[in-house]
Amino acid sequence: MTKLLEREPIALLVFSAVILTMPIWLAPLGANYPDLLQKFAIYGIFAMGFNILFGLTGYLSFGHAAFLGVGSYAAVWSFKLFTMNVLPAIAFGVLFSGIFAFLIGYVSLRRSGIYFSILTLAFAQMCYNLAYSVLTPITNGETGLQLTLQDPRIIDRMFAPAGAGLPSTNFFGILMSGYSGFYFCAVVLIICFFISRRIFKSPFGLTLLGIKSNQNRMGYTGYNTRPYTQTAFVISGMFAGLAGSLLAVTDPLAGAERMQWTASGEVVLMTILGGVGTLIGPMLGAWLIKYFENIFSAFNEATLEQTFSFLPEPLAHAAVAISGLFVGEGWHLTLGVLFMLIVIFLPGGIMEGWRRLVRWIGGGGGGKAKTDSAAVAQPAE
Amino acid sequence: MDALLLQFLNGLDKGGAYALIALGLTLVFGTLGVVNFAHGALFMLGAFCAVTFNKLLTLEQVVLDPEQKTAWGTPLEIRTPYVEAWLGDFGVFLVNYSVPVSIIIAIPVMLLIGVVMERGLIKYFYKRPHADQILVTFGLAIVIQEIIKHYFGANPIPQSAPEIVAGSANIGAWLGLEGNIVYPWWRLVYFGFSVVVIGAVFAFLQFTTYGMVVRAGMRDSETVGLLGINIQKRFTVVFGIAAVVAGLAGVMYTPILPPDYHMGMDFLVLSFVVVVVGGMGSLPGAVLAGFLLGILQSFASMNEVKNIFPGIDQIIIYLVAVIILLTMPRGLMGREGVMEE
Amino acid sequence: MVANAVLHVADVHKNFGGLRALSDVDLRVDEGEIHAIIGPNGAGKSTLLNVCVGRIKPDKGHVVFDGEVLDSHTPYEINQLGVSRVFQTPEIFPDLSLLDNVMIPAFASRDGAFKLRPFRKLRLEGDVRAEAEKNLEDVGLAALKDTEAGSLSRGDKRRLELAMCLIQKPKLLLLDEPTAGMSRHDTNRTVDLLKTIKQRGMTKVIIEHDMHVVFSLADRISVLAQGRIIASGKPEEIKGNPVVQEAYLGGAH
Amino acid sequence: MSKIALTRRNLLKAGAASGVALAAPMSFVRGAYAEEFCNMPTGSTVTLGFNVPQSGPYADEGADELRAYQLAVKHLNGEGDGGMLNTFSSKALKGNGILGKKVEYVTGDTQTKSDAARASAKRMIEKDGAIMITGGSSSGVAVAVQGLCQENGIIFMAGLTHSNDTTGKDKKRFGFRHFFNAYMSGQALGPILAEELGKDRTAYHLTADYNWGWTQEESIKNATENLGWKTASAVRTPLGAGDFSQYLTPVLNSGADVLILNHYGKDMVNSLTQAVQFGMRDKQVNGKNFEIVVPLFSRLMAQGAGDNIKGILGTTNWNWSLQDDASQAFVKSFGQEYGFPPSQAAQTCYVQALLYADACERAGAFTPPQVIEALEGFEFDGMGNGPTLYRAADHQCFKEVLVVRGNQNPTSQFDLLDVVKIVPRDQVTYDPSIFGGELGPSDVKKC
Repeated sequence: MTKLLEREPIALLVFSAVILTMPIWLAPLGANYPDLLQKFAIYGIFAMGFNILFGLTGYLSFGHAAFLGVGSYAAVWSFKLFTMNVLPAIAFGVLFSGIFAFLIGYVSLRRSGIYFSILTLAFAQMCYNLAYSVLTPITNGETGLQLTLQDPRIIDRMFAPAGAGLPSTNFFGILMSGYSGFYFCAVVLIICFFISRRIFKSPFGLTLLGIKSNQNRMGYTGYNTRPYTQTAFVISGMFAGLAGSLLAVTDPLAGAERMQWTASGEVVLMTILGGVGTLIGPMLGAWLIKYFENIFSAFNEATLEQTFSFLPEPLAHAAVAISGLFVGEGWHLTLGVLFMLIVIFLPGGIMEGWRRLVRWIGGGGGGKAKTDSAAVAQPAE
Repeated sequence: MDALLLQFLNGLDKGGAYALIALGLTLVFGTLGVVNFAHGALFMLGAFCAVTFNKLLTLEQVVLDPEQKTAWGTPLEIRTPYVEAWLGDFGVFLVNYSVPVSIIIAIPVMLLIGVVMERGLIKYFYKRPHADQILVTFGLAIVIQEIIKHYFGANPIPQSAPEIVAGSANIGAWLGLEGNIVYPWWRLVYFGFSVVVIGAVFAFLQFTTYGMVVRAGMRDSETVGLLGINIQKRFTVVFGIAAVVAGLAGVMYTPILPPDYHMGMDFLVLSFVVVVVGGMGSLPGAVLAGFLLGILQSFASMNEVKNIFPGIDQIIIYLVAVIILLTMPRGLMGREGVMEE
Repeated sequence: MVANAVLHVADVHKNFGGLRALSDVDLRVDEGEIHAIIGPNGAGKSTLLNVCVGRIKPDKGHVVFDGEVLDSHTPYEINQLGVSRVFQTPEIFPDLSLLDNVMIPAFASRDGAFKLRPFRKLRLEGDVRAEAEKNLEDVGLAALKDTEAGSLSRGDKRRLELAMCLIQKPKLLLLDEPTAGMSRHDTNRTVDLLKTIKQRGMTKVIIEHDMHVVFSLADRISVLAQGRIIASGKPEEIKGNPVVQEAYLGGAH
Repeated sequence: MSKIALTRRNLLKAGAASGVALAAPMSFVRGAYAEEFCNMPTGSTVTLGFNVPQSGPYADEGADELRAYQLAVKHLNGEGDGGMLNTFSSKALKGNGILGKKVEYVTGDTQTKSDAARASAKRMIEKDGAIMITGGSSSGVAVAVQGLCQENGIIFMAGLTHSNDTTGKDKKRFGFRHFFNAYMSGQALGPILAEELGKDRTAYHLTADYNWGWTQEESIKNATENLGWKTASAVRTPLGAGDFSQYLTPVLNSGADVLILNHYGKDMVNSLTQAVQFGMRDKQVNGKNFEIVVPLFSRLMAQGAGDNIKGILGTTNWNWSLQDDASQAFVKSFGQEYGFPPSQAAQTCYVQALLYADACERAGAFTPPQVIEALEGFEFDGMGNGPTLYRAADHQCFKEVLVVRGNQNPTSQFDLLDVVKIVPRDQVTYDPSIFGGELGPSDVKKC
């Protein structure tokens, strides 16, 4: 099976099928509503892009949320100034985040290791702090940049007068809310998966892995590593900008806290949780975190009592009391415990668990050692 | 002039706090090489040592008075703190001095927490990639926070400084200057305290044989290990010291900043910035960077400066960090090869 | 004579703090020859190689490679000119497979220092793969091509690094103690390997302690002591040179 | 031109059709067929969405809001003692749910972040079928969720939000606010300040550097300057600064004799604590006692600030020590349920839930436009704030505002605020046009 997945058309087909049927197979988990599905797709893109930098070059950026924010702001401004069509918004989002990534990357990549991380963190925090306060005319600060009835929307106005209410984002008429919004994001995610897969399996990707493994050697091997890391940084920043603009596409609001260090930290956690350097691990990590954030926080005493109503009363009370610690306002606790359990028992994240599962199912056959080493050499899918 | 003097004092005070928090972090992060995202949580735990001690001291005997009713109709509770009831004046004294006195409790408690953390968890992560360290310590930080939140709530819990140092000192009068140059006593105490703790940590590492072995081990643990010295045990001690330093910083900060469960996270990023600006693996660097950033932040917040550069006080720390890291490749006093990959 | 010198280290001085690492070093390596540099520990041999690959800039003097003065060249530019180096402690890509380890340098010599083709499929690079496999076979590591390089023995890592350099077909190959820490058996295999490559017309500079290796390989030998070249010549000339014996026996103590 | 418009319309149609086609396989997941409006309750129950901060700095406030909502649901369903249902001037609610449908609820965590709050509200709308969203503990969140609700045709009953923008610049047809705002704080506080501190005062503002802080600074500044006060300086402080010492030191030498802290939550707790440590409470400037004013107070903040709050003036929406029947009834039923009195956030949330239910009853339907109509211009009493008007022009409630002072001799850990004056509604009423903004349409929307 793993062999088959190595082939590009099959990998793409399987991936697309899994993504597009999410509304069906996520139903038993209670996660099949449009907003969460959109978030799954969007944060999947964000994490996948982050992984191109962190997973391939080993440079740990702690300021990637800045690009997410820039992408969102650019997209919302495109909605405000030009048109509610999402294509220009996405184009602007990717373009501006690319420019930001180029500039921040150009400066930050002069240093490596922790010094690089802190430089990116500093830039992102400056973006956040300024966006929250001084740059309010551009970002609308705390409230977040929103559409208003007074927006010019030049291009839309050329075709039709303004309606009474706020217009919705659309892709040539298809509204970008609800399921159509999810399918749009899903298609973008599939494209991103394709791009990311190609990069992973190209000489360029191999070069980046070389930089991660031994940057010193790369120099004596004739590589000018800066343009490589710079390119990876920009690509990864553009993925983040794309994710940011998709956030605005599905919900036209851009808030400053999207750029805060906690948001940057979140994508780092998603990537590590899923499996650094694996193709789809980061996306799985993103799903897991978003799932906990949206579903576990929604449980309250009433729902718990319902869940445990089949138990005899004293038992049900105890069950509600104990599980109540981990859901609702305690959802952070569950997340924290999960982080620790995964990193302790599955070093290498969810994908490591997957690999172990595959190996376990495959039984201790002759091919065991071989697939193992292949998995290390070529990040598994 | 007095404005500058006061801002300089603010800078020293802030710097003391930053240096103290960063010092503990640089011990584990800069020297043991563990990216410890739970360091903020240690700071917070220290603060809650003070809170817990105060709560214990003010535990109240509750007597229900059926004669009187509350606004919602239940019997009125009459509360008397046990300590005051049993110990009289000494009890009152204890409550008054609960913050400084809780240092005595915080040291063993934080040492224990640090050692347990290192032996139970961090020990297994020395050789693991930094990514794994980030995930596990972040998870730990969240768990600690949530436990504290469960027991103490999310609202800040005020702690007061002892009455004798509750007010402010008239520094202007000491220096013979005109105007209202006053500064809170407690902040002066905090500054002095941070200097003492920093000095103690340096003295321990510099002048005791134990400290010397630890310092050698930080530079080259393999060689020291070959010499037949149990470097693992020393690392545990270093971690314990880091936890104590962070905890003490937290204890003494409570009168300035009423502690809540999230205060650790608020300081986490800042402490990483301070450590890295100081240079990885350098204790003096972390202290220097703490004071530098504290002082610059104070001056950047002056109206005169803000009028020229709006919003400069919001970003000054990060701006300085960027400038320093770009002009000095390894921060102020960093050692070559520490976490540069 | 000058036209034949592939590498010319001209009057190079290098101080570290107060320590004089190299002084007045003048060295010519002719095309196609194997030039060994020997000398006691701390004589400045590795510093000399570091100067040649651009890791260290000399305080005075120049390094001229293939007619080009390497004053402001970075290590990757020097490599692109045709200088590859095997390090004293193996510098490989420990997280990657042996095949990848060898393919990376192959791409560097084919595509230059930077070429952006992020969507080209690695699978389509059959030529490079075949070449890499051949090179691995040359050093006797073909069977291990899918293993992670970090798990190799020290000797195998060295051979891998050699393959990584050889696939670049450098004009000049610098070898820093290629057999150090190897068993006698491995050393012999390496010497045999180096001998076979000799036929490819690659110029080599070898730093080596093992005199057996030096005398079975080298066309010419230079002796470095206390940062100076004290003797230079054919192996038989060096063997009987009293200054060399003095440096090795007397100077070292 | 018209041709282009025509083709565009066709394009729209085609696009919509393909959108439907894409979504079609999903329609079996949600029976969205016969709906007249988004989340129309079809069964025997109606679902409300309580979107409160459960993590982050306002988690305790959020917990209190949730308690109030749960109590409100109980009372609406006819359980418990009925609380303010008994004192409410409108008698439409009968204690049998809303329009005969039992009230159920879902909860979510706003994290006090616009993104998280919107995600949580969307979950309630898309997954849980909530017909109304309520709650929240900051203006940024309120404005963000209000915008979302407008787009989805869901009514939003704001929780604690004090910025003028919520019912000013960013007001929405589907959004309603019971809580008072910064402008009203200024109007209420101004005369009391003049009365208590004199008219010859110079104020120094420390303001949290974001929208809410700015609107409050402006409101208080205008109100005090109209009374003859001068403003020495207004300094912006970063959100979550923690240590405010660098902003506090210049205050004493600025010639100001009043410090106004336009901070909320943790920022306020910290800045007030530190200001008191700087000895500002016991200083004399210009021959007058130096004073600190905190325009927006809450009991939870007062708890966080401890003794430092004693004697400090401010305003609040409601306090449990009020002696009117409605407040007493609410305190009684909340206190019996949870063992301590409710906060102002709890009161506003409880009232909002009741008001929504009542509006549905009076409208005789859940249809949002009708409910909106029932709420607009609604005049009521018996909810603890005296006679109150839900103004149609901006969906802001106009009612009494409390000017309070930190209690010098608290009798319990909850008895932290003394009501100095109950400022009548007329004094805080303003012209809705001063803040601009547009409510927008009240069209029925389907999900």
